[in-house]
Amino acid sequence: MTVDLGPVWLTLRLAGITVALLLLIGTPLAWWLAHTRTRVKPLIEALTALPLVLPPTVIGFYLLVLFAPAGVLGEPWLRLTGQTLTFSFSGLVLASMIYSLPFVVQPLQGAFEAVGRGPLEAAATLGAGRLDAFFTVASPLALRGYVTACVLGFAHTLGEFGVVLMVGGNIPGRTRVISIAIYEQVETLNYDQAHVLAGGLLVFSFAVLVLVYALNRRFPVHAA
Amino acid sequence: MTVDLGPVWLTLRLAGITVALLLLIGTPLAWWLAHTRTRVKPLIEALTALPLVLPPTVIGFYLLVLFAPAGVLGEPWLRLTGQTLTFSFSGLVLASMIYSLPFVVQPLQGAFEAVGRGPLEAAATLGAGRLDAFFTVASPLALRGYVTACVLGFAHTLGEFGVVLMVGGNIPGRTRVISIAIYEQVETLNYDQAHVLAGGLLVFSFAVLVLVYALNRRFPVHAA
Amino acid sequence: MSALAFDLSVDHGAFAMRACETLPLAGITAVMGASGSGKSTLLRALAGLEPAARGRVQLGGTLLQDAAGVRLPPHRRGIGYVFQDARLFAHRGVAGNLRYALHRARPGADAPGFDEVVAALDLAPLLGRRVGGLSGGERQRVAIARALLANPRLLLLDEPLAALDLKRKAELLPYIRHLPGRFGIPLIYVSHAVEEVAQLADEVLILTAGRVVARGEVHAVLEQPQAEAVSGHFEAGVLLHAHVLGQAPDYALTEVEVSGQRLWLPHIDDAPGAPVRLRVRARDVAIALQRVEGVSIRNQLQATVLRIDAEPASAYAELLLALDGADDSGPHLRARITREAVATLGLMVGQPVWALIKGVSFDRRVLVGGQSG
Amino acid sequence: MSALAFDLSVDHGAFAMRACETLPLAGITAVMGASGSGKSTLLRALAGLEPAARGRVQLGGTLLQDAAGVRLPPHRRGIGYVFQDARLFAHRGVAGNLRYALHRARPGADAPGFDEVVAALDLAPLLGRRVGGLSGGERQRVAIARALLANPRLLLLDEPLAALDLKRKAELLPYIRHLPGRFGIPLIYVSHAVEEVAQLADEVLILTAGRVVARGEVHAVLEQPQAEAVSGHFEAGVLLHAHVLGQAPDYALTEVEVSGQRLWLPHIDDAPGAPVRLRVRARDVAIALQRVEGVSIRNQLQATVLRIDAEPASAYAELLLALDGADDSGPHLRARITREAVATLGLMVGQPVWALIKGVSFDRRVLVGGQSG
Amino acid sequence: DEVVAAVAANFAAAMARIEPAFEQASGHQLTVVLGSSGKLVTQIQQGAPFDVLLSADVERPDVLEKSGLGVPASRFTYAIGRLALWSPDPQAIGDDGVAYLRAGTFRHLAIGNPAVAPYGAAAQQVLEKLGLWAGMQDKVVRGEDIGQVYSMVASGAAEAGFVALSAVIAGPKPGSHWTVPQEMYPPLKQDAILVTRARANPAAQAFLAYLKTPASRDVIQSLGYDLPAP
Ligand SMILES: Nc1ncnc2c1ncn2[C@@H]1O[C@H](COP(=O)(O)OP(=O)(O)OP(=O)(O)O)[C@@H](O)[C@H]1O
Ligand SMILES: Nc1ncnc2c1ncn2[C@@H]1O[C@H](COP(=O)(O)OP(=O)(O)OP(=O)(O)O)[C@@H](O)[C@H]1O
Ligand code: MOO
Ligand SMILES: [Mg+2]
Ligand SMILES: [Mg+2]
Repeated sequence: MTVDLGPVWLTLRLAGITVALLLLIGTPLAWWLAHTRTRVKPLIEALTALPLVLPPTVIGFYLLVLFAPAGVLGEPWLRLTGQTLTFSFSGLVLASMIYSLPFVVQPLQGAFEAVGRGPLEAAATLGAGRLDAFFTVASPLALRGYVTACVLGFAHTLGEFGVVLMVGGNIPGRTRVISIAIYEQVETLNYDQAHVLAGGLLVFSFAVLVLVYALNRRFPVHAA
Repeated sequence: MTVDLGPVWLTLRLAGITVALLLLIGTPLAWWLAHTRTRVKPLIEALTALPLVLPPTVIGFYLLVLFAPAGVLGEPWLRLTGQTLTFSFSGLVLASMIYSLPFVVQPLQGAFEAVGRGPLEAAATLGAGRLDAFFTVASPLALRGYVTACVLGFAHTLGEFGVVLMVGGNIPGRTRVISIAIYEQVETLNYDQAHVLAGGLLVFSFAVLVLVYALNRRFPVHAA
Repeated sequence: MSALAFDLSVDHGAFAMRACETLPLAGITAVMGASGSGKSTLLRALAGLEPAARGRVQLGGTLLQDAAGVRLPPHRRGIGYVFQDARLFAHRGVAGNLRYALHRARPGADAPGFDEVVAALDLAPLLGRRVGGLSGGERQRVAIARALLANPRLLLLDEPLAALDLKRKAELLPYIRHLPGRFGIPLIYVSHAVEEVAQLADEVLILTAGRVVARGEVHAVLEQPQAEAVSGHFEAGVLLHAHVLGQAPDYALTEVEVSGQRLWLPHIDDAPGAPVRLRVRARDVAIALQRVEGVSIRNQLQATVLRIDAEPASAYAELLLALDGADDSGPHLRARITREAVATLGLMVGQPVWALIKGVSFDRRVLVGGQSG
Repeated sequence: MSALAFDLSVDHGAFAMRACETLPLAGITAVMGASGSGKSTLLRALAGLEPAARGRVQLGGTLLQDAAGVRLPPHRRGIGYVFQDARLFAHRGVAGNLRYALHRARPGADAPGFDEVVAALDLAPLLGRRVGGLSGGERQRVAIARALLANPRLLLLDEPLAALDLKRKAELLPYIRHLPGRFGIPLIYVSHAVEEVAQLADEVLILTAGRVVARGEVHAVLEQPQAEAVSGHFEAGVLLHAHVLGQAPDYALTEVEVSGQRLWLPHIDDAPGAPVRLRVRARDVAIALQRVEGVSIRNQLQATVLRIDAEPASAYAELLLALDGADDSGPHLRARITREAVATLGLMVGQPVWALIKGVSFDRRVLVGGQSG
Repeated sequence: DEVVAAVAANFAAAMARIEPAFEQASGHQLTVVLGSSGKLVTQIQQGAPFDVLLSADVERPDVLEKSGLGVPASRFTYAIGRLALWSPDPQAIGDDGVAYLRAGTFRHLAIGNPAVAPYGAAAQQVLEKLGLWAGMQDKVVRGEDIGQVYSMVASGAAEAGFVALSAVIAGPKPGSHWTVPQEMYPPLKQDAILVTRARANPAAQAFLAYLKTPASRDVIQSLGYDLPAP
């Protein structure tokens, strides 16, 4: 019994890139949400959580419409890059990002709120500019929030399925991720293969998670 | 065009019961994780996050095997209740709980860690027992964590699909929740119906989320 | 009131505490010691908040914890705590914080009442406030009130007045002083301020690097060099036990007697015969060769020089004086004068002198209600 | 050194602050006031940390904020801050906290060096520690060191010594006192302790309910009733400007001159002619009708009674005295004696008297280096 | 009596019309559970309360039969699917679908996942027969079932796709299509089987019998399926 490792690498790449980009986008968004006093904050927060609510295949369907070459997002993308957003790795990344956004933003926002203004004020009076204070004080103090965000975001992208299937089109080597591969084995009643893939994914994920959480213990908790 | 509201009520009931039970189970678990000093903590944390990693249909598959009348969980359940766990509402609740566990436990754990020991020690010296202090100090201080846990847990159960489909079997009135109903409309090419259902779900969820987040603003943030 | 007996050790790696004492808890026990000497650690261990604390604690008839595994949880110890940081509940307003304690108060007929405590700590204007915007001192007052309202068997206060201004401090001190008498709540009180301690405490316990280096009646301990290490030389002095003789209402003065000699103090409302405690600082005592007339210093006591400790590096010498009419052990005075004065006056051990105590250096604040001492 | 000019208002609903001052910043400016009077709020507004603060702040030549919308962010103001709660960074150890400041220090040849600051605050034993287990006083010392290492243009200290024991306080005070001279860093210093303020400050500013009710040279302000409201009557007194005359090395005494009269103080290391500042508390001054011989009180000054304020409810009266040889505005003394003594000695306004100042009540601690005053 | 029918998704449109007719004719209660054939079989293996399975292929009912979960004698072919190349653009596909395929002006062509969906396997065979399969790998996208393939095309993400003819007929967008000649792929026989647990369920038997009635056969044929000779 040989196992095709292609989907595994693809999945790891997808999850890695998705989480990296989400951290990049999610950090300022979460920061803003944690510190803003605007009235529209609840609206933005609700919007951020919305991807959770719809079934993945349904999100997949709507994203397909948005990403299609004539779609609101797909059309400019096609013009700019010459490539379609649907059925491409880029599209998959974008879809995963939309789908996993709440898992990154919510823990980060919570962590930033818990850090509060005190340490930032202290840093400012020591001459640290806003970015400096963010990187050297706020984010290390919010490290546990980052760990949670990474774990949830990464894991959710690993396990994501409906959206990826729909938007990605299951193209081997390009958009065929491991969840689809497992699904296929179950559907065709190849349970042995499915067990191997699922078991491998499980063991790998478990090991990564244990490692992350074990490291996490070393970070101080910043209680009130 | 008439819309069958059965799945909507069923879904709300499922999500409500799931979240309620998860809070009940997740609270002591999160509390324990936040305060324990045991070495196995990272293992338990990793286990808690594991349901995120596997694709829903795959989890569904394994739960199906576990829940089956001859399965490890299904067999005793059948003996005790006289009913099968698979393709029943109870089975759906259990499956949803397993699937949504991380969304409830992680925010709660984070919130409890942020509260820290200080306020609990203060409460104890005022004569508050452990349970008393938990309900009157720790949980109100962790209110934002509870809000996040409820929102993520509820929304995730609403949008859950693969697991429910596999374990529940799409039986009208019993296990056919709204996500499956929408999926089915898409599958059977009834796009109009699907748009109505999805739109309704979206608007309803958005309204609930905005409300929750707006209320959330009134709770104090407990910064370090 | 009951005794508190403990034999505790705490190991924090770089810092280790070991303390074994029996405190009478007959009022207020002060804990003094340099920063980092383990004062907070001791209090936490007594309250059951320090997981690393090993050993035995017994409060009155109740065994709170022992080496064999008994360990009463903090909320069952009936020990109140005012933390160095106030630790107010952020989800409740000021009034909510107070009511939290009130609802969980130990039952007791003479438990402190809400209005009474609010009035004593002047919290009425703050009752409607959230705790978020309170100033440092405001927070601490709320924390003290909260702890009182729980009506504990023993109240631990960890530098509760450090954040308060002197005026507020002066207002609160008498109230704290009377807590043991009024509500039957003994206090253990961490403080750096020897004045506060002299004014409040019956017993003092001094910690250095996790060990009790001195302990006993305020009187005795504050005269020891360990006390000076903590309180600074400037404030060194003695405590005198005295008895009320009578009143001079026109001048708001009270006459007291120490070993047969007479002193005038600002009025205190006690009947003749009542015992009072006086603190006399060494720096407030001057020496004269004869009784001095025509000066505002009314209190001049006859004494004999017992010892002269010159401090070669400084301008000062410290004299130990025996009050005439006292026995060997009995009330001593200290005087801190310049070495130059010692030389010019030709002071020698055994010499009879007059100790001039500037009347006003008996402040109402250094009078300690004698009822418990 | 430069001046700090501000015209600020802060509205917190129940509390409103309005302050418009120009401080010379020629050393140390103390801010005093009751708990909740707005001291922390003022400091936060100056540092740019108070979003609700409106108005204008100018530090030397730099406009930090104005009503028209200029608003320099806190990190560009070059203003250091030692917070009432220490606010150490929990993710860095003690050394890490210090280095954080060092790496961001304003450039400057005479910026405080790491080893120097560590030594001054005795932090060497704590350098390897995490900040979690530090005691209250330890935290505050680290916070002060950290603020110093950032080499600010102006350093704000919000009750930095409240958590320290007297000995540590006494060790730190001289260091703080010399910061302005040594590193060119002027300080604004919040404190409740009038002794600290007298010892440290050049200027004082007193806040009551968000308003500046008194401001000026320490000298002048501490004599005002507003100062008493904050510091408590017990510590009331005056500051005297004096000049060194000479030394008596055998007795470790220094002779100084005030308005032509002579006083002996514990040795200070200043050349003849150097100006010094002395604090004389009212309660340390006794009155005699003639010069008194044969007593240890060496410092007896000729003075004239200017005013007698009897306090009918208490045992005391307060006398205001003009030192002979001074002009009308010139150095005054206060004496606090019993009303009974006033009556017995027959004291009256205009009467010449001798003020007896107990030599030892000039403590090294109340000497302020005159170089910046 | 009640019968629960597990029905392959591609047959959903037909079932929508058959269900009321059957209930009226027989007086039995029919509950339809839609899903992919593979999932439905898995669920039956785990004890799902399904009485009959209408699969999209012949292999899966065979698996049931061999494992004793299906009643052997009950098995029959209830429909033969027809494959269609479809585009929502009415102009896109002319009479000659082969020409459209060869021209290759589309960016993406959606087919069912050959590993999972019989229609997908058929589509692959058609493309192989035309010699286009190898050259079209970067254009072919795979949906898990025929419903997904339809969605991919209907949304405009893929210009055309191989779907069930029944979907073109029942679907919301007629567009243009080319019915693939039957000789280009093996017949897409769809078998039904009685699940063992329902051996004695009269409603289940009645339903299977009803599928063979002319009324039912007319409906099935009207939706583009072929039928074996009765
Ligand atoms: N959890 C801990 N881990 C390591 N060291 C600790 C811990 N808790 C306290 N310490 C150390 O124990 C010593 C005593 O601390 P403690 O808080 O009892 O001091 P303290 O006497 O209350 O001082 P302060 O007057 O400054 O509050 C300090 O040096 C402190 O750093
Ligand atoms: N954000 C805020 N919202 C409402 N009130 C506030 C806020 N910040 C401060 N206050 C109030 O303003 C007043 C002044 O507070 P501030 O902290 O400046 O006092 P302080 O003089 O520093 O007192 P302390 O000596 O006790 O520290 C207090 O009554 C406080 O409750
Ligand atoms: O309905 Mo199917 O079995 O996926 O073609
Ligand atoms: Mg302490
Ligand atoms: Mg303050």
